[in-house]
Amino acid sequence: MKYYKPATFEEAIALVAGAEGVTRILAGGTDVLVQMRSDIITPDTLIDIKAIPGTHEITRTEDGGWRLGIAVTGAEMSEHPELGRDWPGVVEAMDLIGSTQVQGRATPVGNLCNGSPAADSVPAMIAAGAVVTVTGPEGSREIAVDEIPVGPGKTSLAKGEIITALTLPPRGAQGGDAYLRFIPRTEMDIAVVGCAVNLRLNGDVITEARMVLGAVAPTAVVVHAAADALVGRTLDEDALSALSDLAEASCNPIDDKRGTIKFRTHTAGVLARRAAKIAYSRAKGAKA
Amino acid sequence: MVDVALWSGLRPLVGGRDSVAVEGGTVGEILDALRRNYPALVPTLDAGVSVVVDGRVIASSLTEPVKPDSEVVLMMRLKGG
Amino acid sequence: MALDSSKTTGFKYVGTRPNRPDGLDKVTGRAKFGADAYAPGMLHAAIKRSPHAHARIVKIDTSKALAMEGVKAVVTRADFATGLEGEFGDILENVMAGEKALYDGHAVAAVAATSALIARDAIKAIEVEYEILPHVTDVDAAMQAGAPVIRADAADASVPEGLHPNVVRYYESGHGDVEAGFAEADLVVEDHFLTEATHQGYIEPHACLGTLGSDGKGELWCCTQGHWYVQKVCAACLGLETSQLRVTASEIGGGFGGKTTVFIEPVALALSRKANRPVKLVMTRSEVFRASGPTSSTSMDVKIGMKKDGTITAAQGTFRLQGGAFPGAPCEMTAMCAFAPYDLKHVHQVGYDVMSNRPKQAAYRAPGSPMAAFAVESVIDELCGQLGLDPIDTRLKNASREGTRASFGPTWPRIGLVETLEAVKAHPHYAAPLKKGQGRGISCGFWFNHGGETAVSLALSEDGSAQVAVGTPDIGGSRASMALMAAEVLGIPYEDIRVTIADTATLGYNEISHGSRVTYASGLATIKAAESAVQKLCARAAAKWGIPEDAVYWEDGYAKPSGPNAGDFEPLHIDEITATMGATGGPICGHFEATPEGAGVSFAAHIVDAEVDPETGKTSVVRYTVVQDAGKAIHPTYVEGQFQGGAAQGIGWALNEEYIYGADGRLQNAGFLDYRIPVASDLPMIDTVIVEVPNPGHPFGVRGVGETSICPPLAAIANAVSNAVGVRMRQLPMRPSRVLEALESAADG
Amino acid sequence: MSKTHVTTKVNGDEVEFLCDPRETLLDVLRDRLHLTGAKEGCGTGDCGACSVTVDGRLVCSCLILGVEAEGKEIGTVEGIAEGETLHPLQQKFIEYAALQCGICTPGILVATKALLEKNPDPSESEVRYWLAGNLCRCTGYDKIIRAVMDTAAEMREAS
Repeated sequence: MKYYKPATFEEAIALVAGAEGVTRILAGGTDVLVQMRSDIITPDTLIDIKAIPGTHEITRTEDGGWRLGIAVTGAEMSEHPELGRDWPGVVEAMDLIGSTQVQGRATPVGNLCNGSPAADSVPAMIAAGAVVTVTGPEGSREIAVDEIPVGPGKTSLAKGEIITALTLPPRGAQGGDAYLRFIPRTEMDIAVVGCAVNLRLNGDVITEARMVLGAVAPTAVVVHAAADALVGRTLDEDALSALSDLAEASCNPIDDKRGTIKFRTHTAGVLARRAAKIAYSRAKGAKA
Repeated sequence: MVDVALWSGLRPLVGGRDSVAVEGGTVGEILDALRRNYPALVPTLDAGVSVVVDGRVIASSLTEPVKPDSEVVLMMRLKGG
Repeated sequence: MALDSSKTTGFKYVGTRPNRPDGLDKVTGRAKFGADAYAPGMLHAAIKRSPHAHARIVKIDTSKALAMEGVKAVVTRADFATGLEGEFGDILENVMAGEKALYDGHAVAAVAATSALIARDAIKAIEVEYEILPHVTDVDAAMQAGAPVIRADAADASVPEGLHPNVVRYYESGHGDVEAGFAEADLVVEDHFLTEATHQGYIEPHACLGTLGSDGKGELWCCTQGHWYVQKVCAACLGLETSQLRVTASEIGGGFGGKTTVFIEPVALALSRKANRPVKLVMTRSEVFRASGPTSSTSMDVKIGMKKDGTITAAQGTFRLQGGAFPGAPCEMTAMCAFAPYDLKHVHQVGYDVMSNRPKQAAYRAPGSPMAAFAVESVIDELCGQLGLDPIDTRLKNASREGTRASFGPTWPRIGLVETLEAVKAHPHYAAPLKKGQGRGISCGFWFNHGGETAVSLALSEDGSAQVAVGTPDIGGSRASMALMAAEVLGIPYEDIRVTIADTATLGYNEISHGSRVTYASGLATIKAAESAVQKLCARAAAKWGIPEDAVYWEDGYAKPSGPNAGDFEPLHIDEITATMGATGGPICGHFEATPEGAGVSFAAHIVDAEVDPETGKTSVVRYTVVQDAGKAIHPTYVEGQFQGGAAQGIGWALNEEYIYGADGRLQNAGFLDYRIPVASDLPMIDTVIVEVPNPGHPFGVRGVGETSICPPLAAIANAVSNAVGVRMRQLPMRPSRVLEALESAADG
Repeated sequence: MSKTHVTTKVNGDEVEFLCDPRETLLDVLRDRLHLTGAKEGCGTGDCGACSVTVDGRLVCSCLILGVEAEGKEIGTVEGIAEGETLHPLQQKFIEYAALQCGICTPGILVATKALLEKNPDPSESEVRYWLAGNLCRCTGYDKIIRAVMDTAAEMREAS
């Protein structure tokens, strides 16, 4: 295995484009090193992007959104004084991954590129409308987060392309997001089901709604019908029931060591209700 | 003679009796007498047994004294974690 | 002079809570565990393992591995002794497969190389041709007609005719007439219970560093619960004389029974012999799960009859234990422990030891007993519930006590179950109100405890301090307990005693640290060794004073004349005697070698409150209390630690821990990510009550404490969850999906 | 084989080593620098026994490559005590019997020291969640949590 620590994205992209065999980008390494240790993947080329300027920064964008460098860790997101006020669901989702130790290294972009259907931060980022900047030899483009994963362990990135930034949109007024996952223990497990909800209100009435489920299909599931079910009404019992039913109906899970089809489907409905309530109260001004 | 109580899995090997009487003043002598008088018990005894004498589990000591009126019970050898 | 220091009260040191002697090393990172040893010229080893659950090994081609730069030796089964039978034959077969790979993870070859990375690369270059055979991993399936035969002729003489060859041992015991007993009952409950295999989950993987020469002399460093046993097994597997192999036990990073046997040490030694260099071999976590010794999975049927007043009229149990690809599942322990807490006129218990294509089970903390308690105590809880009886009063009414007949035959000596149950009843936890969604469970638990071969040596230094060499690896603070007991006898401060775990060259044979035997047996031997030193100290004083030896007694570190008739002499302090010992007869030492046969059984009862999320089936343990008879707590803090640790492992077993096998017979969760042991945020504080009903077989009354604490939790938590959700939980682990199904069935019913 | 030269600081001391890029920081600490206080319990970031700090940030050393240590400051259990004076956490862990076998202890000490530096007054629940990635199989965590809470209280009083 060859290890490179490029000083610029241009250098990194040239390395990625020119590398033979298996290439991996190293940010936090909390997935790549586990895969190496478990003999699942041994990259021929490992490109450590953490020396590239800006990769550790969290900055406000001009329009009031947030731009995150690709080496920004979960711990840095949680510690940021303002990010969590705007996007508590995204920050919480990231914070749920692994231990305190893993938080010191793990990055949302790594979580995304690992391509796990159970990645916690991904449903939250999709619900928030996050966008990544993908850069390759031909230049850069902005892509919605939900277009990156295409299947377990697979992304839509072409050879030579890497993600160079993550952008969260401006939170705006009367918005709130939340992410919940179900695990058997209190910590340290992979999500059996995850659910992110992002709402905007006008008074008590919902004007925008996005719900995204994790670990119930090969990739995160955007429940498009959630908007139809919620927009124009308050989050009353009927709305919660409808949302819960939609969540269950959107599941296409597998039976595996972490959960059954039946359990995942049922629990997706439970989490949908619970996450929606939190997002709703946040949109109404509750502190995260 | 000392009465030696057997666990029920052994009873078919001694004609269905739940205990047998043998001569012996120590655990070792009793086990020897069992081997002599009841050859069908030999594989079990070889696999390892504990002998409970008056409520005390004797795991391996053959020199432990046994009185004629002692309560003697054969038990499979204990193992622990 | 007082040679027998037996007492159960009036202690000066015993029962206090001093700092442990190895504390500083362990908080500074200096303590040397299994993987922390290095030797000049050392090689690193790795093991090639079968990916198949059951396969004939057709051919192993090691040529590509041997050709790799840095590879110094490769071994297969051909590099080990031949003709071994019985226990050692099974261990060797498990250490390195012969004709067949018997489970996913079974070792088939090993490599030693100049670095760990090269060794890992080299095992990938070993090519193994397998002929895959049908497999079975479930206990009930393995007993059925037509199930693949793991090994023909493995059954011993205990197995009745007509059973599947995978049933390799059979145990049956009891007394009375259970059918007559059931006829007397007002209510009979019969149920079927299942538990999955769990792993001890020690955080330190197996590790060793071995050196073996062509002269047959060897040195081995390893983390083990019993290095004399390792010595014996390795010598057999490699065809050595036992005494030519010196084994040193490292600090041990948890064992819980899982380090009572041998998995990798003979491999390191075989590689070392071939390469003529020291070889270090460390298991990965995945190897630990796949190829060390988890506990048995079980399938159990229990039937108990009870009168309306709570009297148990009869009890019957059938316990089927899956023990992996070798005989040895502790079915007889399960059967014997099952009804031990109860005084039963009619009782009958049967145990089956069943082989399957899984790793060879190893002991895990009171092996076999927790599963039995799960089944039996669940049925008793059900009976109490249906008859409207108090669960503690009912257990007290039927409790085993001195003079009653044990379910496995003999008459009980002095035991502490009644005192334990009364302490539960008196505990505020038992009467505390429950919140909505919560349930309370209680359960008894029983374990035998053990004595075993033990040798201890104690030497006094000129300054009057003492060093004690014991042969039982310290797995939970036992050096502190030994020092306390030696201090008590010698009458010198705890701090003046240094306790060391000796290597196999310096003491006689010591049985493994298992069966909760260390504080009992090594403790007894330490007391006896100290008494023998005291006798010599008294003799030196007598000689100095010119009086008979029996006119001198020992008190608080001083030799004293035994009365006015003995003469008027100033008491001699220990350091006054040891200062001149070279000139008064030579070094003063004490030693003791025996197989103590006075181990005292112990009982526990646990109270647990569980809260179940009705929407997801997730269980939280919100309050937990352990009550257990310790006989005598030498170092109460470490006794509490054993109680708490056992409870925590039991919580894991009850709720989330399990071996998950795929249809292909491969273990699917060989890591701490998906083998879910409790983490800090999963648990509440664990309250403890130490009951002390002295064991007459130990000078200070010690009973073992390490194992009994894992016996009640499975049932106690199952009872709590059952009471919270209103449905009897009959299968472990009670993972959320299983509890949710129970909730749904309750709603449907 | 091509090895990489790395210069780093461990517990304040500058060290240099050559390592294969596949070696983790844990491999390097143990096998090249012979600092065996950090333990390998899993190698996959699930047990926390290898916990160290890198530039003050708590991490699993099994999830960092040795080559990534270039120019960093590493803190291990061996650097917690100052000379012969134990850190209050070390002292309390001994007094409270917050360890039985002791294999998880180095990782837990490194982790709790990092916690108290960040939050001198944690709740029991905060301590438990902070330590969720540090598995202990012997103690049931009870005495560990008590030792941490009491150390925190004492350090607050002292400061």
